[in-house]
Order: sequence, then structure tokens, then C-alpha cells
Amino acid sequence: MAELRIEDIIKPENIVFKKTKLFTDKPLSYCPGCGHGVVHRLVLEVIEEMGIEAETIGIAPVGCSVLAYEFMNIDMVQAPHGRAPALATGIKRIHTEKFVFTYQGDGDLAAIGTAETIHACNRGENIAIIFINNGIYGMTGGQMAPTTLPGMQSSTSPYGRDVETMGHPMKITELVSNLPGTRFVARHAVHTPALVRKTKKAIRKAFENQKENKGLSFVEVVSNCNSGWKMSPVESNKWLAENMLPFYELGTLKDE
Amino acid sequence: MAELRIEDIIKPENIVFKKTKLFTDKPLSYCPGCGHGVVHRLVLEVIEEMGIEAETIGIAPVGCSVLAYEFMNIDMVQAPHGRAPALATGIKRIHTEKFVFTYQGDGDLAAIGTAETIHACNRGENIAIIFINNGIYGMTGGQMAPTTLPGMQSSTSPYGRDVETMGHPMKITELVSNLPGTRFVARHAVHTPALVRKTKKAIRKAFENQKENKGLSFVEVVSNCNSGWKMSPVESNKWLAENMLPFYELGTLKDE
Amino acid sequence: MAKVRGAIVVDVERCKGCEICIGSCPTDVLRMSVDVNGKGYHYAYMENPEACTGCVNCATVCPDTVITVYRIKVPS
Amino acid sequence: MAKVRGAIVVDVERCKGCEICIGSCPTDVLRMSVDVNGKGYHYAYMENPEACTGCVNCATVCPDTVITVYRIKVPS
Amino acid sequence: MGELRLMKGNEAIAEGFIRAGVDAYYGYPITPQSEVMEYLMLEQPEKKTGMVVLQAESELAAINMVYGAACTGKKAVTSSSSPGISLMQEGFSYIAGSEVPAVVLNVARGGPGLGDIQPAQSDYFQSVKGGGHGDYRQIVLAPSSVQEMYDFVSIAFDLAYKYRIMVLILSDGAIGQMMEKVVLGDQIPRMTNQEIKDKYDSWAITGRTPGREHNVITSLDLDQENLERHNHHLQAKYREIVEKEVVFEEYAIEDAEYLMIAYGTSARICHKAVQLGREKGIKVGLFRPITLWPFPDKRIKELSNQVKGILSVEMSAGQMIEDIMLAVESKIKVEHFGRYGGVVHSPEEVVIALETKIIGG
Amino acid sequence: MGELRLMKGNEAIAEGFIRAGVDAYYGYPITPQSEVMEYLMLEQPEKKTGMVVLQAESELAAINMVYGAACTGKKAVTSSSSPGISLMQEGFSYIAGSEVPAVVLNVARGGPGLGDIQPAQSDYFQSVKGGGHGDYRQIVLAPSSVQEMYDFVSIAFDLAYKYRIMVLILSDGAIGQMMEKVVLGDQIPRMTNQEIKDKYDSWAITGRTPGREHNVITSLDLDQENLERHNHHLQAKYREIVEKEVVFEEYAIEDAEYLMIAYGTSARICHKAVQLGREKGIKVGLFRPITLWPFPDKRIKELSNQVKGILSVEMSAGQMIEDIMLAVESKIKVEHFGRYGGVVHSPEEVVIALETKIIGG
Amino acid sequence: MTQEIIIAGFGGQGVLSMGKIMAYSGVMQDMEVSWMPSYGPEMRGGTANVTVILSNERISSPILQTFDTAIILNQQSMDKFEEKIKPGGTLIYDSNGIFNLPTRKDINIYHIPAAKEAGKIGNIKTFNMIVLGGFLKIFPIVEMDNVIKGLKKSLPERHHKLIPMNEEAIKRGLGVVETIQTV
Amino acid sequence: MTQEIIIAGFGGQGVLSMGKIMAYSGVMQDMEVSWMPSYGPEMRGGTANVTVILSNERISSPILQTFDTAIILNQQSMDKFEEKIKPGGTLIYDSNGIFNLPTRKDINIYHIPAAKEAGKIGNIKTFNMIVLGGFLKIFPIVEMDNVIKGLKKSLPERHHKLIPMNEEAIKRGLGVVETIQTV
Ligand SMILES: Cc1ncc(C[n+]2csc(CCOP(=O)(O)OP(=O)(O)O)c2C)c(N)n1
Ligand SMILES: Cc1ncc(C[n+]2csc(CCOP(=O)(O)OP(=O)(O)O)c2C)c(N)n1
Ligand code: SF4
Ligand code: SF4
Ligand code: SF4
Ligand code: SF4
Ligand code: SF4
Ligand code: SF4
Ligand SMILES: [Mg+2]
Ligand SMILES: [Mg+2]
Repeated sequence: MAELRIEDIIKPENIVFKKTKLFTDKPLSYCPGCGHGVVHRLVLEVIEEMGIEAETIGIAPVGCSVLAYEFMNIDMVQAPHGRAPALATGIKRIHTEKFVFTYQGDGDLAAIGTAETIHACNRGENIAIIFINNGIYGMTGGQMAPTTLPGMQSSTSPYGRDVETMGHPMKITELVSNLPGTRFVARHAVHTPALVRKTKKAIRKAFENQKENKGLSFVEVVSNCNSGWKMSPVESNKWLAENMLPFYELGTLKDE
Repeated sequence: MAELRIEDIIKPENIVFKKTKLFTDKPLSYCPGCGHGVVHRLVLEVIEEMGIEAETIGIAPVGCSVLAYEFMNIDMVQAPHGRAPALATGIKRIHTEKFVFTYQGDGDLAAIGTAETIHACNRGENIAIIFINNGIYGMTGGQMAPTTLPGMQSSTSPYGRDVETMGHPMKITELVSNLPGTRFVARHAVHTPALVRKTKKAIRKAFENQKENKGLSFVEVVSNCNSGWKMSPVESNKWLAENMLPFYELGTLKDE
Repeated sequence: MAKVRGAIVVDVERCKGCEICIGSCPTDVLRMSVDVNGKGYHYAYMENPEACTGCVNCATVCPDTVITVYRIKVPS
Repeated sequence: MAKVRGAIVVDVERCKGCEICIGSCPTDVLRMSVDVNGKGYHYAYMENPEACTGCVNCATVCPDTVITVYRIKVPS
Repeated sequence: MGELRLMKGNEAIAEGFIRAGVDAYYGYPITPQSEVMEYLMLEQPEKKTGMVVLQAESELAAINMVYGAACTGKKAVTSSSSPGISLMQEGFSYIAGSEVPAVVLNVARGGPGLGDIQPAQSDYFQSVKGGGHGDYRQIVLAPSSVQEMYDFVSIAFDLAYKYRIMVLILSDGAIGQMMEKVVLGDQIPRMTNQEIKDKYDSWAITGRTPGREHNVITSLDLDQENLERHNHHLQAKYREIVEKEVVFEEYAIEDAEYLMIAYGTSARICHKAVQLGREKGIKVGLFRPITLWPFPDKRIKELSNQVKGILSVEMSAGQMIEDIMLAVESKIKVEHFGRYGGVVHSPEEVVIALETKIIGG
Repeated sequence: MGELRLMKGNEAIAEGFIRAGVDAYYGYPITPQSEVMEYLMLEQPEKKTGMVVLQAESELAAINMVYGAACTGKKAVTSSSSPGISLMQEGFSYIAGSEVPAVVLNVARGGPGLGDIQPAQSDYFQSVKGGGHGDYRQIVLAPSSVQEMYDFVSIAFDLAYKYRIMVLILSDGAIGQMMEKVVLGDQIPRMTNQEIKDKYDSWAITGRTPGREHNVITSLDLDQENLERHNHHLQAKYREIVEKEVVFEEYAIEDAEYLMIAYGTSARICHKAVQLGREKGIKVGLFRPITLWPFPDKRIKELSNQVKGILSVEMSAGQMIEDIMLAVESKIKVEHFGRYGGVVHSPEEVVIALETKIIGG
Repeated sequence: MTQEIIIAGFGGQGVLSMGKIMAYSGVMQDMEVSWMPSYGPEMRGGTANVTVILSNERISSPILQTFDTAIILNQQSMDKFEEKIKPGGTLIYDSNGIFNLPTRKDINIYHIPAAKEAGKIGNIKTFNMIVLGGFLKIFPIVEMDNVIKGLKKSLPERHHKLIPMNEEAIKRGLGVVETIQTV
Repeated sequence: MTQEIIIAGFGGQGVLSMGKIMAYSGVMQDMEVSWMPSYGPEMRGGTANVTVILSNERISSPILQTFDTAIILNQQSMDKFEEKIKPGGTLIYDSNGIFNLPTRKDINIYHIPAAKEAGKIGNIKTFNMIVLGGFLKIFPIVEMDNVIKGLKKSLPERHHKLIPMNEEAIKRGLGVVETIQTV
């Protein structure tokens, strides 16, 4: 075997992974280790691979990813808290040929935006909803979300979520999978390489479905919020695997 | 057999059915034949029979039954459109000993009020939700509701509900039965004497459950809106049996 | 066996003529009046009073609760 | 059989030191620097470069997409 | 001349939406304006012009559907009545902050709360001062006939696009429900996607085609210095509108010694009241603001040098009168005469109010 | 003297809720006021006083939970910041129409739209003119210190119950986020159900006990004559409040030749600006409205006879200035000086504004 | 010429559509018109009324407190609107369902037995057209041709087959008006 | 006496709590105080700063454009706040993480090698207390007793065990201040 220097490997023709061109130049503003970054990349990679950046409209409501438009180099709208599916409906109905997606957090999608989520799903709007479930309100400083686990601490459940008074964590993904308007509903995660690849496939499918006019695709990504959970990124991913996933089971809930 | 004159039968001691005292003196303002009247009576009969009129608080949001407070001789609040479950939560949390119920139409509960409905159910508020599904917006003149059947005409679906563009009729009762916070979920109807009796039992159970601190009870009543449907009352009940019930199947969905 | 006889009283002025009671009567007691009440509605009345068993069906379905039902046992 | 060799380049100034890549590497290539970058973060680097297979795992999980991966086949 | 019809105000404006080449109507039923959507559903404009008509799950959803559509440069519109309009206030503020063009119709009714469904003008403050949060303005047009319900659609969209601003058409139950003759104009074709791209590509979300930066519609700026700068830009725009877009109508003004100021339905009532007053020998005129914001304060100030007193006639407890007083700068007597909660003035009582509150007072 | 603490405004008001014997807090997170709920959740008042604290699914739900609780005679409160407050406008209008007592806190931030999360005073119009539909008013209190955040809770509830009205505490991000010394008062016990029944049984939904009519809380009256009568009753109540409940504070007024008018955080800035101005030899005083509605127009009118000019200093593009001008009736010069979008004035620039806009202008 | 008319009766009596045909007839004759309905929540059983103004001048207020002519079709409306007719104005009523006959002496009063007539035709739906006929007999302000045109305009295409029947009913109305008093 | 202070650094450096202890110390000494943080969305990595005012008089504006004293703990803050110190005022910094040293000539400048000191103690969390100690050395406006009281008040009960360690750190801070220039 010939002696091989690193410089021999690091050559443009040997690249097997690089940042998608659809990222802007701005560094992501997310906390170190936050799953939002991975999901941002996957969405952009799918758009790039499908070659549809000129036909894609993204909608990010309030939540840490409110700034998605700073990082995604595609046309984007920032929506009021909870209302992204309404905006998406408003857009897609008159842009049937465009690819429209929302990128929403769990507080946004499953608390204040419940009605808009359920009804966009029920109408079967031909859009993709990318749903980041980190079990907490990240942006506002770690308050309890509808998806916060029983007993889990947050700034508004400092002694742990008490399901008796604060309600049960809500599996909205299961709920919308029961609506006839949804066609593809899946739950994924991004804390291991294998799971990232699966998530990407699901996101790709959500975009492909639009091309085929299939109706609503809904991809939940169970993700970490190490700031809100008050853990290191690595700890948070471990905690996620051990606590979130048993409750929020990964897999395809519906694919019609 | 002795000759028996009607006057011999019509004596106070022979009464087997009379109007509950909990009705006020005002004649109901509903259209002739409207199911709202029956359900009003059942709710009041249950309250009377349980002897809880002094501990009952009713909440009626906007819809034909917005005037329920004119007819029900109990303390009542009129809620903004769709928000009755929020009011009920606000009340019950600080009146844990009181019986709190909402009386909501399908437009109210399943369209504008979706988020409040889902979240009160999810939190398992210890209240009763009485839900009148007449497949239409009665009060405002017969517009399409989330529950309007496919192909059904309404003033905003004059050529029949087109599920492709207007979405599918929503079985919100099935949805909430999937939430851990609900304890008793049932669907009934009131167009025949037997069904009326069953409905009453369910409403009774919804109130009894509160006494036992069981959590949320949800009773849907599939009802007619002959004005909105543009039929005679008798026709509308027939239509209901033949069209609504195959889609909205009667029965107990959950009883824990 | 004791036979049962019933009778109903319709609050004529409050009847809205919806006719829902009519079909609910198992013994075909009820008909709608030709006259109208003060609000312009035909109202239900016992056309065949002797057939009434006081079964309460009509009152049960009446949306306006305008029917009061009476029943007695008649020794046969 | 062709052996595969890989290498990665970390965009040091954009690395946030989250350490997520570290555990994702099947061949234990990566470590965190002792130095910090301009933003005060320790950054990932190849401690055992010869073990890298260019499997892309680290880049796949990096939340900030700061890793570029290179791979070549080495005739064995 | 165009096509002559007898129509309700609600129908006329719905037809106006179609003919103005509107791309999408998103709405939720509420009396007294449900005929707007009902008319559209019956007419099926999707078959004529491709216009989309969708019943939303709520007013919140409706205004946000409009917001979404408007971000793409399309002409989008919603309609509601008072309580539903209150629910849209966050949306209005977003539309203002992110500067997209949109048109909203309020067929106002009696309040507060659920109130009743009869005509009222008690949403004036909400409309002109901003019921949502933040320093923002929206252009407010007040039609006073069925013809104007129709005509103002095009005007509203022209303004909305000219300034990338929301235009509120503030009507009421009377104008919405009444039928009058209306002359319909020709169908204006909807703009094609290409036309939109050619015209609005500098800001509209049309898809990032090669060679241009990505467009972003947002009202967020976490840096307060930047946000203040953005607000300065908004205020400059508002000043320009105040300068250029004031519209009003005058009746029997030339020799007037007294003035009634009223808009919408009240202006109709006052039109008659002026006639009655003149029959009685009172030299009274009517000033009708058509744009409630920008408010015609300059012209009112001018007129305040001519007349001895002003009666502000509104179906409210007294809202527009504040803007009149700000315009007049207390040089002459200004009084409010209001009927409200769904009650409409009679012309006769308006004349009596003029006599007692202004002339005799 | 009570207990001395160093607290954030948001914490102080939360503690104020507990100690005022509030029965329920229903809220939804939003910066810069999330500490209110966080503090309550940490303190667990349910264990101390039985007070309920619940995180609602949205601001819409929160205000309607408050509405429900308030209907039963209980002390209920919610808090939010600008966009969330916009979503509550329908609810505010219902509370006004059906006359229930309630208290709401707005820790305002920069707008319009999502804006930013820095302090702002650009929700003035929304607060005092009514962002919801219909002719209604709400009492608006403007604290300018952490102590006042705490103190105003009791005052707000007293007013709310005295008039069966909503009281809005209009604060901003600066007062919510800053820490100052605060002296806490004693715990006021929550009223028992029996006490509520004894006191408010004429209207509150407490259960129809034998011997009384059923109580009904509604804002609906389909008969417009009745609704107008109800509105007259509301207006009479509002006039009484205007008559009796105006509160303000004055600083260095006696010999003032110029006046700054400012509330809340701006008033703090102006307090210093007055000192700086006086150091420069300018005889300037500060007038601070504490009730923004009812607005202290009588006193301002009086002062306008004393001073030569007024500078309205607001963290907005100019809203309160309209009320000042209405009060002053254009006898003297009134100018607005605003920083906004989350930017807070410096005292120095306020003085310069006074010099250029009023004194030199 | 300006005629300010109120038509008032039960919801089901075709009050609104009668007003609409009247208004459309005016349009066909190049008049200014306005049609202002009472409107309320859907729940049935209430009264309905519509104010129609036909004029040769611009119409100021579409909402009126007093009327030149009241067409009254039930007791509630009689109770409410008799007093709101201008002195010298006109009241037209159908005595069917009206117990307390009008008492004013300063107005013209006509009776149209429209319900009875409709019964004779055997089609209760012609009721309002018979009333309209009666009105036109008393006030021939629009020509019959224009009324038919108005009828056509106000009915949706699919109902045009009913026009002859309605025309017939209007003509019958012309014939059955009874004068009670004139001033 | 009024001291208007800004403390500025990275989010994780304990800037806010240092300000809080300072303010609480003032309270214990019966002074008027205000503590006004910069606040932003949760996402980490940004700078944090807090304005603390200690005074014997009523405090007017809690929000300041210029400061008597700036305690600066990273480069961004140096870039932003050096110029905002009043002439004759004071700048205190830790050179760790600061590349461009202060250049102003009209202010007093002190250096506190707090990061290094904390490294010696072996507990990075004491960093901000060391800085506080340094500040107190330069401005002994609050007595040590009151600082300890303030510390107690500002820490939740469950953290009181950490007080001795913090006290220790403050005292260390007193000792390591280096005077760069005085005016
Ligand atoms: C109307 C309104 N209410 C509240 C907020 C405050 N807010 C901003 S983001 C957010 C929740 C964010 O949580 P989530 O959607 O889970 O997103 P994450 O930050 O966790 O990714 C809230 C409550 C707002 N911006 N607007
Ligand atoms: C915010 C708001 N939006 C819309 C309305 C108008 N509105 C009143 S009731 C109603 C729907 C009624 O339908 P439903 O709830 O099904 O009750 P029903 O009358 O059929 O019994 C609507 C849309 C309103 N009052 N408030
Ligand atoms: S706060 Fe949580 S969700 Fe937001 S960027 Fe940080 S880790 Fe991610
Ligand atoms: S409109 Fe329909 S729901 Fe309403 S009262 Fe009439 S029949 Fe009943
Ligand atoms: S009580 Fe029974 S038998 Fe008698 S009339 Fe009624 S339904 Fe018929
Ligand atoms: S059901 Fe009742 S209201 Fe209907 S016709 Fe019979 S008695 Fe009358
Ligand atoms: S490419 Fe694979 S082997 Fe190489 S460093 Fe990354 S994870 Fe390790
Ligand atoms: S995952 Fe990325 S950001 Fe995190 S330490 Fe590794 S290279 Fe740096
Ligand atoms: Mg989240
Ligand atoms: Mg319904």
C-alpha cells in the first residue's frame, strides 16, 4: 500500500459530502448541537436534489426556526405563531404548481396552531408539513409544550409535567394520521446518521407527493433542545433516545 | 270496561310526562322541528333529576343555541364563537365542585373552536361537552360546516360539498376519543323516542362523571337543521337517518 | 291484565306544527289541526284519543316540549 | 479488494463544539480541540486521520454542516 | 356603460372581487356579510377567471391565508364583520409590518362583544387607529352605496399594491344588506404568474429563480435599531399616503354655515338631513370622508373657517369626532350625535340634533 | 413596612397576583413576559392560597379562560405581550360588553407584526381607543417601576370590581425585565365562594340557588334598541370613570415653563431628562399619566395655561400625542418625540428634542 | 316622484322577493331604487319586512322611520307599522291573519284578499304576486311590461317557467283590491 | 453617590447573576438599585449584558447610553462598550478572550485575570465572583458583609452551600486586580 497523505485525499474530486448550495452564507443561529440545523439541511438537500428551488416556497412561523429564512436560500415567508398551515393553504391554492412547505415547532403546531394544523390536514392541502418536536418551547426559553413528556421539567413545569393538571403529552401526528386528508404521515429523528438518512427519505417523499398532487404529507422529527432541556448536546441526544422515543415511536404512520 | 272520558285521564295525578321546571317560560326560538329543543330538554331533565341546578354552570357559544340562556333556567354564560371549552376550563379549574357543561354546535366546536376543543379534551378537563352536530351552520343561514356530508348542499357549497376542494367531513368525536384526557365519548341522536332516551342516558353519564372527577365527557348528538337543509322537519329527520347516520355512526366510542 | 289508557294535552299556542310527534306515535293517535294557532301554525291534536296508551313517545320527540302526557291503568 | 480512505475538513470557525460528531464516527477518528475558535468553542478535528473511511456519518449528524468529507479508493 | 344590476352590497362587492381579477377569497361566515362568500360559491369564479374561493376554519385562518397569498404578489381578500375582524388584528399587524398588499372588508355590526347583527359604525377606532399592536396604519375606505361597494374593490387593490399596504373597506350591515342599482364594469383579467414576477419580483415570494436573491417576507427584526429604521420607513410611507390619497365628497357646501360630517350609511342619512335642514332654512352642508384613514383633516380645517359649527354624525358613541376635533383645532363648536348598538339615525333626528347641539347650543 | 425584595417587574407582578388573592392565572408564553407564568409555576401558589395557574394552549384560550372565571365573580388574570394581546381583542370586547371584571397585563414589545422583543409603547391606541370592535373602554394603568407593577395589581382589581370592567396594565419589556427593590404587602386572602356569592350574587354565575333568578352573562342582544340602551349604560359608566378615576403624577411642575408628558418607561427617562434640562437652566416639568384611560385631560388642559409648550415623549411613532392635543385644544405647541421598534430614548436626546422641537421650534 | 314603501309580514310570505320584484321593476323603468330588508338570525317564525324606495331622484337614506305606503300582511306588522305611515299615505293589507283592523283616519286604506285569492288559484306561492298586483292597481308607478321584466331579472333562470303563473297572479291582484277609505 | 455600571460578556459567563448580586448587595446597604438585562431569544452564543445602577437617590432611567463603569468580558463587548464609558469613568476587563485591548486615554482601566484565577481554583463557575471581587476592590461602595447578604438573597436556598466558595472567589478577586491606567 502506497503512503497516502491527507492532502491527497482532500481534493475537490474526492468530495463525498459537502454543504448544500441552498444554504446562505450566514452561520446558523441555533444553539450548539440543536437538531434544527440538521433538519434545515435535509430540507435544502431535498430541494436541491429535486432541482426545485425556483418553485419552492417555505413558511416558518415563530419558534427558534423563525429565522430559517436567514439560512435557507429560497423564497420564504415568516408566519404568525401557529398559522403556517393557513398561509401554506393560502399560497398553495393559487400556486398549485409550486412546492409549499411549512417548518413548525411543537408549540407552534400543536398548541396555538392546533386548529390550522388539523384543518389543513383535514382539507388535504397538497403541501408538506415538517414538524420539529423537541418537547418544549425553545425560542421563548424552555416552557412546557403540548408534547412535553410526563414528569419532564420545563420553565413552566419546574416540578415536572403533572399530567393531572397540565394534561397529557399530545401525539398530534397520530391524530392527523386519522384524518382522510393526510396521505403520508411519518415520525423520524436525526440524532444518529442512520436516522438522519431515513428522515431525509421521508422529507423527500413529502416533496415528491406534492408533485403527484397526493395531498398532505406530514413529517415529524423528534429532536433535541439542549438549551431548553438544560443538558449538553450529547446528553440531550441520549435523553431523547431513552425518553422521547419510547413515547414518540418512530416509523411511518400512513402512506397511501 | 267502564266508559272512560278523556277528562278522567287528564288529571294531575296521572301525569307521566311534563315539561321540566328548569325551562324558563320563554318559548324556544328554534325553528319548528329543530333538534336543539329536545337536547335542551334532556340537559335540563338530567340537571333536575340530579338536583344540581344550584351547582350547574352552562356555557353556550355562538350558534342557534346562543340563546340557550333564555330557555335554561340555570346560571349561564354566553361564550365567543368556538371558545366555550376555554371558558369551561377557566371556570371548572376554580369551581371543582360545580357541574360545568358546554353546549356547542358543529361549526363552533369543530371549525373555529378546534384548538380549544382538542386541548380541553387533551387536558382532561372535568367537564361535559354537549355537541350538536347538524352538519351545517344553522344560525348564520346554512353555510357548510366541518361536518357537512360529501355532496351535501349548503349556502357555501351550493353545488354540494366537494371533498377535493372543501375537505372531508370531520369526525371530531373520533379524534377526541383518541386523546387520553377524554373518559366518556359517545354519539347519539334524537329523532326517535328510543334514541332520545339513549341520548339522555349519555348526558346523564356525562354529568355523573363530573361528580366522580373522571375527566372529560363528550356527547355528540347528530341532529337536524331543517332550515339549513331546506326540508320539512319530518323530511329532515328521515334524511338524517338515511344520510347522516351511516357516516356518523351512533354508539359509545369510549367509556373508561 | 290491566289495560293502559293515555291522553295528551298539547299546548296549542306553543306548538310549532313540526309534525314530528305524528310519526312517533305507535298507535296513530295524532293529527295536525286544520286551524292555525296565533303564530300561524297548525297544531297537533288527538284524532284517535282512545288509542292513546300514554307511551310518552310523542312528548319525548317534541322539540318544543309542548305535550303533557297522562296515563292510567284501567282494570280490564 | 479496494480499501477506502477518507478525510474530513472542519470549518473551524463555524464549529460550535457540540461534540455530536464525535460519537457518530464508527472508527473513532474525531476529538475536540483544546484550543477555542473565535467564538470561544472547542472544535472537532481528526485525531486519528488514518482511521477515517469517509463514511460521512459525522457530516450527516453535524447540526451546523461544518464538515466536508472526502473519500478515495486505495487499491490494496 | 357597463352591465346594470340590482344587487345587495355584499353581492356587489363579491362581483367586484371577481371582476377586479382577484386571485383568492378566503373567508368565514358571519352575519351580516355571509352573502359575500355565498355569492362567490354560487358564481364559481374558479370556472370563469380561476379565482379561488375557500371557506376557512376561522377568521384567524382566513386572514393568514390572505397573508400567505398576498406574500406571493397575488390579489387576496377576505371579509367578515366586527367580532371576526377583531380576531384578525394580529394578522393586520403582520401584514402592515411585512408590507404586503391585501384587502379586507368589514361589514360592521353592533357591539361590543357579540352585540347584534344590525348596522353600526363603532369599529372606527379599531380601523383607523390600529386595533393590532405596533405603530401601523391601514388605508380605510368607507363606501356609502352598493355601487361604491363594487367600485371600491379596484380602488382598494390599486392602493394596496401602490403602497404595499392593507386596505380595509369599512362598510356596515345596511350597505351590505341593501339592494341598489349597480353598474358593473368589465372583467379585469387576473395577472398571470409571469406578469406578477415581472412586476413584483423585487419583493414577492414567487420562487427564487436563478439570478436573483431569495425573497423573504417577514415582520421580524430582532435588532431594535433595524426595527426602528423599518418603522421610519413605514411612517414615511404613511406620510406619503396622507399627502396624496385623501378622498372625500361634499354636498351643499358652498354657502353652508353648518356642517355635518358623516361617512358610509350615516352619510346617506345626513344627505337627506341636509335636504330637510335646508327646507327648514338652515344652511347646512355635508362633508363625507371617503378615506377614513388618511383622514381629510386639511379640508375639514379649511371648512372650519367657513362654518359656525360641525355635527359629527356616526353610528357610534363618538369616535370619528376625535379626528374632526384634531383637524378643527377647537376653533368652532364640534359635537357628536350618535345612535348605536345597531340603531340607525333618522334624518329627522339628525336635523334636531343639529339644531339643539350646534345651532341653538 | 412589608417584605423587601429585589425582583424583576414580571416577577413582582406575579407575586402581586398571589398576594392580591387572585383566583386564577391563565397564560401563554411570550417574551418579554414569560417570567410571569414561570414565577407562578415555581412558587406554586395553589399550595399557598389555592390560586390556580394554568398554561393555556394559546392567548385566545387564555383570555377566554379568564373571561369564564371572571363570569363567576372570581379574580382572574392573564398576561402577554403585543402580538398575543392583539389576539385577545375579541375577548376584550366580550368582557366589556358583558361587564365582567378582569385584569390583563401587556408587557409591550416592538412592532408591528412579530417586530422584536425590546420595550415599546406602540400599543397605546390599541389599549385606550379599543383594539376590539364596538364602543367600549377599558381602564389602562401604566406602571413605571417594579414597585408599581406590584402595587397596581390590587388597584386594578379594585377598579375592575367597582365598575365591572377590564383593567389593562400596560407595561413594557423594560419594566418587565428590570429588577428593582420592591416592598411586598401582606397576603390578601382569596374570597371564599360564600363571600363571592354574598357580594356579587346580583350578577355573578355562582349557581342558581333557590330564591333567585338565574344569572346570565352575555354581550348579545339581538334587539338593537335594547343593545343601544345597554350601550348607553356602558357609556354612562365610562363617563363616571372619567370623572372619578383619573390618576397622574407630577414632577417639577410648579415653576415649569415647558412640560414633558410621558408614561411608563418613557416617564423614567423623562424624569432624568427633566433633571438634565434643569441643569441646563430650562424650566421643564414632567407630567406622568398613570391612568392612560381615563386620560388626565382636564389637568393637562390646566397645565397648558401655565406652560409654553409640551413635548409628548413616547416609545412610539406618536399615539398619546393625539390625546394630549385633544386636551390642550391647540392653545400651545405640542410635539411628539418618539423612539420605537424597541429602541428606548436616552434622557439626553429627550432634552435635545425639547430644545429643538418646542423651545427653539 | 318618490315612493317610500314598507312591506311587512311573516318570513314565509314572500315579502322580500315581492320587494325585490318591485325594485327591479323600478330599475327597468329607469328609476332609482333601494331595497333594505330586515335581517336576523336564521331561526324561523319571526316577522320579515323590507323597505323599498322608488324614486326619480338620488335616494338619500335607505332606512326610513315613516313611509308613504305600508303593505301589511300580519298582525304584528299592523301593530308596528300602521302608525308609521305618513299622514295622507296609504295602507294596504290582507285581512287574513289580521284581527285588529287599521284605525287611522288620515290615511288611505285598501284591502287585498290575497290569501283567499291564492287559495282559489290553488297555489299559496302566488300570494305575494297577488299583493303586488293590488299595489300596482293603486299605484301604477311602474308599467306592467317593466314589472314582467323585473320579474324575469329577479328570478334565477331555472325559475323562469314560473313567470306566466306569476304574471297571472299579478293580474288577478289588479282585480281584487277593495277600497276601504280614501282621504 | 450614583454608580452606573454595565457588565457585558458571553451568555455563559454569569454576567446577569453577577449584576444581580451587585444589585442585591446595594439593597442590603439601603441603596436604590436597578438591574436591567439585555434579553433576547434563547438561542445561545450571543452576548449578554446587564446595566446595574447603585445610587443613594431615586433612580430615573434604568436604561443608559453611557456608563460610569464598564466590566467587559469579551471582545464584542469591548468593541461596543469601550466608547460608551463617560470620560473619567472606569473600564474593567479580563484579557482572556480579548484581542484588542482598550485604547481610550481618558478613562481608568483595570485588568482582572479572572479566567486564569478561576482555572487555578479549578472551578470555572467562580469566574464571575472573581470579577465581582475585583470590582469591589476598585469601588468599595458596598461592604463585604452586605455583599455576602446579597449573595444569600440572590441564590435560591438550595444553592446556599455554594456561598463559602463564592465568598472565597470574591476575596480572591480583591487580590488580583491590576491597574493599567488611571486618569
Ligand atoms: C401570538 C404569539 N404568542 C406567543 C409568541 C411567543 N412564542 C414565540 S415562539 C413560541 C414557541 C416556540 O416553541 P416551538 O414552536 O416548539 O418552537 P421551538 O422554538 O421549540 O423550535 C412562542 C410561545 C409569539 N411569538 N406570538
Ligand atoms: C368570531 C365569530 N365568527 C363568526 C360568527 C358567526 N357565527 C355565529 S354562529 C356561527 C356558526 C353556527 O354554526 P354551529 O356552531 O354549527 O351552530 P348551529 O347554529 O348549527 O346550531 C357562526 C359562523 C361569530 N358570531 N363570531
Ligand atoms: S433553544 Fe433549543 S430548539 Fe432553540 S436553538 Fe437552542 S437547542 Fe435549538
Ligand atoms: S336554523 Fe337549523 S339549527 Fe337553527 S333553529 Fe333552525 S333548524 Fe335549528
Ligand atoms: S303518548 Fe304515545 S300513544 Fe299517546 S299520543 Fe303520544 S305517542 Fe301516541
Ligand atoms: S312535535 Fe310538538 S311542536 Fe311539533 S307538531 Fe308535535 S306537538 Fe307540535
Ligand atoms: S467520515 Fe466517517 S470515519 Fe471519517 S471522521 Fe467522519 S464519521 Fe469518522
Ligand atoms: S458536530 Fe459539527 S459543530 Fe458539532 S462539534 Fe462536530 S463539527 Fe463541530
Ligand atoms: Mg419546540
Ligand atoms: Mg351546526
